[in-house]
Amino acid sequence: MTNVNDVKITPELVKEHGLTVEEYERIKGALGREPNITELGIYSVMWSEHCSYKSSRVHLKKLPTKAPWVICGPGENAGVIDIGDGQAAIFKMESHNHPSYIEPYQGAATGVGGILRDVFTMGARPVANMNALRFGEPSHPKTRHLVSGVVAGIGGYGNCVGVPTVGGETNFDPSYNGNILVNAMTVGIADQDKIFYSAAAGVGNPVVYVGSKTGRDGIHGATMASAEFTEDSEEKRPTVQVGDPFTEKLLIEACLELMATDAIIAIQDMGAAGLTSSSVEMASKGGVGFELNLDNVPQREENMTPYEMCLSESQERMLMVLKPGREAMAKAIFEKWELDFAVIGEITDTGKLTLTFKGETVGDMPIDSLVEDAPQYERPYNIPPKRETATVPAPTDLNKAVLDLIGGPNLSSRRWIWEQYDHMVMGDTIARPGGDAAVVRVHGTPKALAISTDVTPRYCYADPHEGGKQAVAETWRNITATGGLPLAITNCLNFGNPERPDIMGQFVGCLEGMGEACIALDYPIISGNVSLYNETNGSGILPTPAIGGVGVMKDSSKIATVSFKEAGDTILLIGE
Amino acid sequence: MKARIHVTLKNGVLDPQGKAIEHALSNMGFGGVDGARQGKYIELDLNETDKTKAEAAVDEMCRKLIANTVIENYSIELE
Amino acid sequence: MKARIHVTLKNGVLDPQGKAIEHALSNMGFGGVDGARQGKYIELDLNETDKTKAEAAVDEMCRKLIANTVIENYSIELE
Amino acid sequence: MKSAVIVFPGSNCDRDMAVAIEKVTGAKPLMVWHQETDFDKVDFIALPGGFSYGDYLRCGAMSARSTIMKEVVKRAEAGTPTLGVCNGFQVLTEAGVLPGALMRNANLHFVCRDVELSVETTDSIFTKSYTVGSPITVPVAHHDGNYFADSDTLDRLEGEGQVAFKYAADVNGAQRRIAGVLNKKKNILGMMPHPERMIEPALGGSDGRLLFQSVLESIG
Ligand SMILES: Nc1ncnc2c1ncn2[C@@H]1O[C@H](COP(=O)(O)OP(=O)(O)O)[C@@H](O)[C@H]1O
Repeated sequence: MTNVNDVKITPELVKEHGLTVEEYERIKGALGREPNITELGIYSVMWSEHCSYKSSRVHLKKLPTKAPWVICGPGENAGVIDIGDGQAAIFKMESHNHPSYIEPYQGAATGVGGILRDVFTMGARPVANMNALRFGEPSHPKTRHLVSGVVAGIGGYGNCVGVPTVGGETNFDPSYNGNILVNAMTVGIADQDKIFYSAAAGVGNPVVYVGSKTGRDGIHGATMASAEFTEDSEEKRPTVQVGDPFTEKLLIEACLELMATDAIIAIQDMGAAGLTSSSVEMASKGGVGFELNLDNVPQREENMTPYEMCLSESQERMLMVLKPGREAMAKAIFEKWELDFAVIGEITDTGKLTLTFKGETVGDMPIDSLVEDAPQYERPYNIPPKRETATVPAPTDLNKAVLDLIGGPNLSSRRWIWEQYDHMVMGDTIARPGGDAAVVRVHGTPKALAISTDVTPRYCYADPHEGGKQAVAETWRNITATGGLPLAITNCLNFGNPERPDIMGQFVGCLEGMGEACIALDYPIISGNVSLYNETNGSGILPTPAIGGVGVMKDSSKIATVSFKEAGDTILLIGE
Repeated sequence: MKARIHVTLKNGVLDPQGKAIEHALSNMGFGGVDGARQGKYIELDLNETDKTKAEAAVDEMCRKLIANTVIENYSIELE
Repeated sequence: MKARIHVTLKNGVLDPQGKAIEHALSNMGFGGVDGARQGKYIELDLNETDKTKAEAAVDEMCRKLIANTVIENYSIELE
Repeated sequence: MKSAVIVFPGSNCDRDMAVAIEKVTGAKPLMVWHQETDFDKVDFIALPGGFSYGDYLRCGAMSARSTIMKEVVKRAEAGTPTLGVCNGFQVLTEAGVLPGALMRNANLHFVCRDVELSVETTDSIFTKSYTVGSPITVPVAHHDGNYFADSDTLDRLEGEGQVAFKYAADVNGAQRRIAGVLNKKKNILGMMPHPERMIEPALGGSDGRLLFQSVLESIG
């Protein structure tokens, strides 16, 4: 092996990579030897909470994910549902909490970029963005800066890419003082016969890299996203990624143009842990091996090491497997859009991820050991007992009480936020922010999609089970209130440190409640994301399982909107 | 006293603006530009007359507002 | 050769970014800032070695792309 | 009526513009890529909104120097009715076809909402179906719509009826609340608000439709 890997693996290094002693032993077992530094880096990201879902996987398996209209449930880049007429809606929600706390503008912006890629990777044109935001108390010295940076970042990215940001939710609570939540959701539309998946196939087929060049951005971002914060973490990790929405816009157009041909066998965006996780996941799903020649990776900086290339989180990149012989045609499309295109490897039958660099092998790992055989934990949990309802004395002055409520941070107008988002671009937004669910027409058809994100974290704290149920039900109500038929949900499960049984209990409780509501409403979960360790110095956030629901409306002219229409109209109250 | 502040991206941080300028120049037929980077240039008029004090104050302004030290470097000149 | 370009707003052109900095600094309790102006700072790496030629080329780049002379001035340093 | 929509890398209202033109004129416009040097003869050219080249350096700066713009400028100056909306307006000022410049909004925030506009002149192919004195509602969505020109230029624009639209109330800090300007010959219009987003009640209103109708009626 070359000297680029000439780093002695010490216990400290293993620890710095977020791996436990047991996990390190497991790596040695899988390899039958000590890993080199590149391999250590790769195991550390693949086995991080963020990529491996090691604390949550056993529980996620219990969620209801099926219905006749579900075309693809959890496991792919995003979930897919049938919306009739041969069309599909593809959507997912994802967190970008930790990066947004460190650098609110870029953190939020790259969060939007990442979720957009998850959706157009599958062949969909993104048609709507949503976001669910939680900040600390308004008087906290950091809150103002974080709110304005996050909102500007979401707008900066979404507006530039030209996908309308049509809604979301925003809450303030002291539990988020040191751990804000930035959850972004994208909904896209595709033809059912043009949906793309990530399973690689065909020994000898070319593995192709497209998009931006690779730099040293966000190396260790994925492990960072799973490590609990300490006060000095802002100092320690200066490497946040900078997004380039302009390149993303070009990437969307180029990918959709290539997808209109029959050249693509498999495609996957490079998200957290970049090249590593995308290639490993594609190989794992297809049951094949990958051999990558790192010399061919387009590089933005000089002298990048294999470790850096494998772990870089540079944005706006995709990995594809093409049918043999289609490289030149594909390359022409990407060049037209002024994007990089490089064949960086091929599919093998070894079941291994093999990396070469300057003529030498610099990494050789069984794919299974990185994915299927990654550690999974059944963490102990205590579902906390239902908290007592507080008794609040009836206000003496009802007018004042109403004013206090609607003037409070959690109920006041969000106009300041959504006016910074282009919520009309694409010309199909027929229910703008400010109502219950947002409604966007399916371009060129009478149909529309209704979309809503909801959760009430204090309910989840008071009673995880009921809180989880309520969040699902609220999206359902918001969608039905517009005239839409709710079809499926995505989610972003934001919790504290899962190694604490009480937090794990909140997680399990919320999940059970969500599942129960989904079954009762015939409203399956088709995609989602888990963000754990949202905790600073031992104090965790309120349990926040954000739900994003999507429904369909056959005739968008029948839409119902929130505003009272005319004086003299009757007002009815229905429900219990 | 006047402070002239340059805020530039740290090494290795993606600079989409610089990249786009480079690209546009080459499209316009300007050859020979191997790299372009874009930063900010800020001038402040200060009513402080003591240079040491001014320097300290401007440094704090840079750290707290003008530069984003996660991704940017800054430099200060006083005159 | 390296070109360092400063692009600043012309006198009389209102500078929203500068105003915002001034405002934010005063909100943050930094007194004594009488004015703030924000411009751009651009660095180009040139493979030209002749200073006169480089100067002429960069000047043309500024006039044609880098500055909008309706609202901006520019200055060039070469090294 | 034959139209063309110019598409730059990063344009994102190109489809919206094409849809609006087709809905009003009945004919699909030609979509022209920025690297082209020439395109079929058309009666109307539209430069759409978006973030061409990411709005890097200055909005519209790089697009204004693209290959296709040489041809667009030539035709516009020769009299072809030409409309630039939002980023398209920025491109037209950067190309020197319209006076002034568009700067960062005074409050530095992106702004997306319906705004009320006054129609300042009906003496143009774009505005002849409107009525001076009856305000219209059209959405804006921009970060850099703060119109600037020196006061002599502003006086001249106002004096010669080259101001097409003004904001009823301040939106972005624009000088004299100018939202749209015409060239001297009044065949070129640049405006920050998006008429193509207001062409049917389902989208919130139809006040933008009249602009395209005016052009259609002038050209036939
Ligand atoms: N971060 C955000 N981004 C976009 N829209 C938002 C955001 N936060 C709130 N909104 C919009 O503001 C309106 C009110 O929000 P909220 O009070 O959370 O609604 P509700 O309680 O009815 O779910 C909704 O239309 C919502 O989409």
